[in-house]
Amino acid sequence: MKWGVVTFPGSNDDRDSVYCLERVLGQEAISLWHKDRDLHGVEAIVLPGGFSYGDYLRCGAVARFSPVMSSVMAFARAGGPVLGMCNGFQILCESGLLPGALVRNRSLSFICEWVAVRVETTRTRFTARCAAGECLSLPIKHGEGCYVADEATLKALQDNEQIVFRYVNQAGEALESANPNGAVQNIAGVTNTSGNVVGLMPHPEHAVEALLGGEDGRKLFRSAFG
Amino acid sequence: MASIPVDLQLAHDHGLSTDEYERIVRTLGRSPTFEELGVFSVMWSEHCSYKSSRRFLRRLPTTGPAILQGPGENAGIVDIGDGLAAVFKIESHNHPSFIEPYHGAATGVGGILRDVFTMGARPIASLNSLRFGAIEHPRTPHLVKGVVGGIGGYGNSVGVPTVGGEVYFNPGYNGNILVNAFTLGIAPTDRIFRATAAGVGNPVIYVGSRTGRDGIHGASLLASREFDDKSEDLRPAVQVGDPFIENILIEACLSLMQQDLIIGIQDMGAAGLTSSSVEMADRGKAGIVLDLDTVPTRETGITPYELLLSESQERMLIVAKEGCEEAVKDVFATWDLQAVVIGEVTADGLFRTTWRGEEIVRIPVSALTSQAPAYERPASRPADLTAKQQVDLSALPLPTDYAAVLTSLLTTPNLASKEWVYRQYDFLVGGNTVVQPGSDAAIIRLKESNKGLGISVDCNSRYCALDPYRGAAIAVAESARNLAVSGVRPVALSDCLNFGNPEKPEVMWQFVQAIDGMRAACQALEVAVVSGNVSFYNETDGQAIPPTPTVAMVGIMDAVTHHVTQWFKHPGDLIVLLGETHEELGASEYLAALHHQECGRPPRLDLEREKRLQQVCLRAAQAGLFSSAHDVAEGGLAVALAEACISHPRQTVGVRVTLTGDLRPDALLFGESQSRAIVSVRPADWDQLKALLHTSRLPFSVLGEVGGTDLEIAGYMKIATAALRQQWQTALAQQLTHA
Amino acid sequence: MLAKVYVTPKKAILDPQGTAIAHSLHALDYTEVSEVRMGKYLEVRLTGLSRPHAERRVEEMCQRLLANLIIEDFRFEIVEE
Amino acid sequence: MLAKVYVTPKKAILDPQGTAIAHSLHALDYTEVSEVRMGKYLEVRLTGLSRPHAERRVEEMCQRLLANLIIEDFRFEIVEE
Ligand SMILES: Nc1ncnc2c1ncn2[C@@H]1O[C@H](COP(=O)(O)OP(=O)(O)O)[C@@H](O)[C@H]1O
Ligand SMILES: [Mg+2]
Repeated sequence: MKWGVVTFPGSNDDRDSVYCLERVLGQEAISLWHKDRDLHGVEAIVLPGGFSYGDYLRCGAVARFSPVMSSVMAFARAGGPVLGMCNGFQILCESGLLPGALVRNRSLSFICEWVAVRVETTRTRFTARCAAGECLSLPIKHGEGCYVADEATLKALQDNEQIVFRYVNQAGEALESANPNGAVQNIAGVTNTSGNVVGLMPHPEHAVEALLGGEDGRKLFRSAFG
Repeated sequence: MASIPVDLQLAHDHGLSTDEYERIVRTLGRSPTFEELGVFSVMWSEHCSYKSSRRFLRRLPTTGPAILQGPGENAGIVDIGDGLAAVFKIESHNHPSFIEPYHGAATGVGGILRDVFTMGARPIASLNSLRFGAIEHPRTPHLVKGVVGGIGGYGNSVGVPTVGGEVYFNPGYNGNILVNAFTLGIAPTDRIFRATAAGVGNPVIYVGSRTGRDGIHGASLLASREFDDKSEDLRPAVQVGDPFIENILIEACLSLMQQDLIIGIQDMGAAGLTSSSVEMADRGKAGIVLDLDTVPTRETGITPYELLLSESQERMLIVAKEGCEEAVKDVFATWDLQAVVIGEVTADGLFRTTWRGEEIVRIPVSALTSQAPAYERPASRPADLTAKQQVDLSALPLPTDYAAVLTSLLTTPNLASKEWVYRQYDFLVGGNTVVQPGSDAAIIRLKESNKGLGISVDCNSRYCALDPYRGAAIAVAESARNLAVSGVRPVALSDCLNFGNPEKPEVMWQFVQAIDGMRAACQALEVAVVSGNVSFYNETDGQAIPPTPTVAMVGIMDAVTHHVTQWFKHPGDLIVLLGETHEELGASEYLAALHHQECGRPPRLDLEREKRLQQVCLRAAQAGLFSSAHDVAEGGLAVALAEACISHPRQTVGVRVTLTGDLRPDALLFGESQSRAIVSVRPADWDQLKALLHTSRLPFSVLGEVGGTDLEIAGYMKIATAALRQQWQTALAQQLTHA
Repeated sequence: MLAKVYVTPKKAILDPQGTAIAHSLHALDYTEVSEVRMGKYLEVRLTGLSRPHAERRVEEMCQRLLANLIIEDFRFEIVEE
Repeated sequence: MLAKVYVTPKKAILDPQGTAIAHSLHALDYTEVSEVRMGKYLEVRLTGLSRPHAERRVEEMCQRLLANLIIEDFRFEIVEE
């Protein structure tokens, strides 16, 4: 499968994502430049983590207007698989491809740690190979990962099975004590109504090698292989 | 343009002495212009000229078979095989961080990153070494939060993982905190760039952020003199950084370096445009002329004096090959960065600048560099040191509750978990972090091979205050030991020598002693010093900081899979103490925290024994014999055992041990004898490890085994490890919020 | 012309920064403070537009970029300099 | 009573946020924008103070906590609600 990983100025995990896809998972992966509208025939797109355009004003606010994003939006609307991780998730929300928004962590500080997330639905392009209710160990590293949405949106997310991941404790329970950033209902990731666009705050691309702490992240990418 | 007249008084205001001013007049054969005075004042400042330290720094061993670049460039370089080099340096940003902790620390991180990528290396790991005043001091929490926030704010955004560091609290830093930042990068050995200006007629190109009025005289007036009640006036010297620009500057510079377009490149650090161009000209034995009218500015009305001295961040100076200007500009344009030709390399050996068609600076480059003043300042042993080195243990009551002592040690801010700090840092970006913060050394894998690099920063300044020679030697030894117990072979170090006012003989003595102690340890452990930084004038109202020669050591692992972490893993593993415990409580955390005494001499260091310990650890790690290994440092054996039980990122495990020996129990449990490590080993591997210990004549004792849920030291204590971990983990955050 | 733009968190959205500042003010004994909300303040300098035109443009900038309407409200005023 | 507090970066201090926003507005074709400065806007709700008293207190809060005087300026106005 041919993957495209977008590089915005200020993206940080773009190289790690290419490495993960190419060297660890044996996929074809190219990097897509923010100024380039041409998607070069990729079959899946990754919006990586980092601080696109410095994340000034709001995380992801500026990136959504970059030339490549108009192509990404068209690709997504046509049903192409798009995975946004951390800053990528923020960009997807800012661009309206995913509902809701991400705001400052409740603690007001940046948090880097490994967390457990529970797979809430397997009906997405990036969780098809997970088991529903399965817990994955993934790292988070963000200052603005607190997911918020209004009541109506939350209800719709619930009704349409659009909540993809929740932060949970070791026992798999989505308790407040297992919530690292204050996200509403412990939400760590969501999808659009058709399940082809997934955004999450954790970093599956940093959980693909046992040497570096775990391999659970592989499942997300593998799900997209079809 | 009417220039400001220069006289001796103005020279004094610039931090120059009468002698120095006269020397300037002699060198030039005339009075300097106002701009020239500014240039001399920064280039001859302690911070840029190393005038008090230069001749002593020569005593440090700086060469070795793997050393490709020792001190003198932007960073040191070590050959790590497979055509790759490790490029690294540590640097201080103390004064700015005290004035504005967030931006001071952030720009410190930015500066050290530039020192590394300017050599062609992609930065892959940062560490930091921090010293704050007493945690109860009213300013401390604000400073800690600001500094940690700034390091994270900048480092995370730039996309370089912060993988380790150290944090200590001591009232000696109440008026002067220390922020030392370290970065390690990787470069191909055949593509290393140096900061040199050569080739007459080659263009000098300015890239990065525009110049503003920030940080004028940061080097000369902020970093090269003491704090006093006037220091508040220096506030405009504070700089604000832009990590986003740094991030793209890294990418742009590294992509520039893929092509054959440039001769040399240097970041504009302290003393900005002046020192970068002068230093490049000096290394290339050339001259440089700059047209200041072409320097990109952020606001109108900036004077040439300000342009020369501004320390605006995220700027680089490049000497390109003639005719390659447009190609260079194209590379930066890809990243929407500006590149402007502002001057050229000349043959006259002069640093010249023009402004509105007039030459306003004309100084021989050598007068600003090799011919700058150098002093052999008087040194004398502090008169009260002998008294401070005394400690009367017989007058010291033995504790009645050893468990309580251990708990209070583990909750002092110095020994408490630093998780509150490092969880604010992205330690994963880059995808190479094998051992994340929380173990003795950080370990980074190299994607290009099976190798790994280990890094540790260390300095016990209480030891250094009570015996700077021994304290500095221990800093080197401990850093190396942290690597060795992790399975990493120490290779080279970068040092950051933080001291008080060198014009005081006692401070100078501390400095020279520390250099000699470092030298002895480096020689014994076969480690070279490849880069470093001296920060003097860490004094407020005449009160100097404890001498703090911070050591950042880098080592190599041939197979990164053999890395060792400090926490116990398997119930049933044997626990073995390598090394010996003596009755050494002098300068210990125990004396300071429990008895409020900072006195006595630091523990003895037998460098030959140390070397053997480290070799054994390396061989055992390579043979896969260790389940865990942890060096014994502050807080002694009991603290090291406790840490091995509770420092695993997710779980705790218990132990049952018996300590023998006829030492005072508090010395046995909490003394800080050197050259020790606590290791755990599977019973099946014990014979092999034992044989190794015998052949290397290293004393050892089997203490007990891993298992259960309590930390049990027979006859002294039994504590539930889960509860202990909870207290240890939350202590720092609690004290910072309730202080 | 200068547009002064105020972007504030919507009432329904938690404002942890504002809450933290209120806490700190209480700790400093400013007990008269009952609530703090924290938002952004932008000064956008404009050239060559008529006032009504500037108003339309700034409104549009806010809608498109300066505020995220899911979580923020905005208002602005335009002043001559 | 409500104190509206405006905290802005000092003129000489680098304002990376403002600069980035200006760039982005240009990219969106708002070429009429010549400069953006980005600051904070705080609404501090106060109870039980007279207006002159409130003014003194808010001034003090700004000095001590709300603004970082090394790099920021502030001003405020107090309105009845
Ligand atoms: N300022 C810091 N930044 C990042 N990590 C830190 C910092 N301070 C301490 N740490 C990490 O916390 C752990 C414990 O630190 P320390 O007690 O100083 O270790 P040691 O005594 O083994 O040198 C180490 O892994 C260290 O890297
Ligand atoms: Mg250690």
